[in-house]
Amino acid sequence: MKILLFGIAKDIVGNQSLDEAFQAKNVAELKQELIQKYPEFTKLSSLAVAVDEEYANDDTPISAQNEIAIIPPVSGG
Amino acid sequence: MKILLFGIAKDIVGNQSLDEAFQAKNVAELKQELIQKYPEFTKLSSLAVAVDEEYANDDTPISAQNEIAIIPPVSGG
Amino acid sequence: MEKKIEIIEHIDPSVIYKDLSHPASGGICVFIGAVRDTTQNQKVNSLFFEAYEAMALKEMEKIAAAASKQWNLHRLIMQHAVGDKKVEEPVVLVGASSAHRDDCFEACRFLIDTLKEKVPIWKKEFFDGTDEVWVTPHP
Amino acid sequence: MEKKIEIIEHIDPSVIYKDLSHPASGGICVFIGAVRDTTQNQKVNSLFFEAYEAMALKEMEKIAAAASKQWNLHRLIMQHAVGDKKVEEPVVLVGASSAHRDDCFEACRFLIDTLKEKVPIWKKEFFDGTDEVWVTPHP
Repeated sequence: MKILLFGIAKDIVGNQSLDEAFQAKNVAELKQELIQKYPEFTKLSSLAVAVDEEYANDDTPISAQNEIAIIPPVSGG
Repeated sequence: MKILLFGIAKDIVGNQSLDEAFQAKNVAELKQELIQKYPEFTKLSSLAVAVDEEYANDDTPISAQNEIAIIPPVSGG
Repeated sequence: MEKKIEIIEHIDPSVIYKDLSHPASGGICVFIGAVRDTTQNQKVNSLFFEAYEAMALKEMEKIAAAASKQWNLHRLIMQHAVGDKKVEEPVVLVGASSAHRDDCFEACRFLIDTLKEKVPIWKKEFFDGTDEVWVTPHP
Repeated sequence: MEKKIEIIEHIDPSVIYKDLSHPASGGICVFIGAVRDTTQNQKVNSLFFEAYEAMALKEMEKIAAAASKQWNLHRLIMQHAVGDKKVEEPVVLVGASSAHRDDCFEACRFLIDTLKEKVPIWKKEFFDGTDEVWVTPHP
């Protein structure tokens, strides 16, 4: 499962994307796995996940076919 | 006493300024005289007078030394 | 606060950024009023604007002073055009820059609202056919 | 409603009038966000903006659609810059035109507020010295 990383998420992981094997079947599980591997994510004021370029809910299912991105707090403008 | 006219006030009087002898000693009296001579002024939703380029109150004194202007409802912008 | 206050023949909206940007400003808000093609269901051909220029500039200065007292602004602009203006031409431009966006938005709205209420400028509307009417605001 | 929605290298505020004017519009309201020289009492040298571009454009389209549903707009613009930006450079530009000024003012404020809340774009601040920090909004 490939996961795109942006902003501070890129710094936390030390890469532009994650290409590891995740067991997660939905967004909530993905966040849990991510925090387990990179505890620094707990320091962010929020952590969203986009599935196929849309904000996803915790129960949104995910698979290797989706485009998945970690969305740390946005700060445009 | 010379009185500057703008907008619809110019059309009512048929001139850019009034150069007649007014008896008025203050703004209220000037408005009265003006309405007597040009009753169409009563049709306006408001009628203000500027003395020396400032909005004047009804009791503001006026004389031939002042720059006096009739300010019909403004409609800039 | 720097300010630019003018009664002019032609308003040039292409220079607003140069006129309003400031190293300490994170936000710039601008309002431009233009001639629209219809008013109360009548087709408008053009507008004519007349100003009592000396007094109009004084009133605009007062409005700018009031805005700079109420909000934390770095730069401010108020321009009003005079003469004949065709559909889509700009007739009024107001704007302000500030550190945060609340200030410039609120100031910008205040500038245009107060200008329309206080500044001695008059608009005549020319309609299709031969009608021409001095605009007097409805209560 | 016509709209222009872009993630671009450089924002050019000199063309906003051309981008927003419309024969039926009496009002145009524009907000421009720029790099300011100070944040929380620290001297800022520059900002760097990164976007999740495909998703950012989708979110901006949604915001534009919501604005055009809520207000009566003729034209709308949303632009965000990416890359390195120096002090006083524009980084975001939003605006709308409408028959009456209430609509374009309210829409313009909604566009920038919602963009800042929803659009996946991230800003890194470079301070005097060597500090650099990804900005994360304070609760």
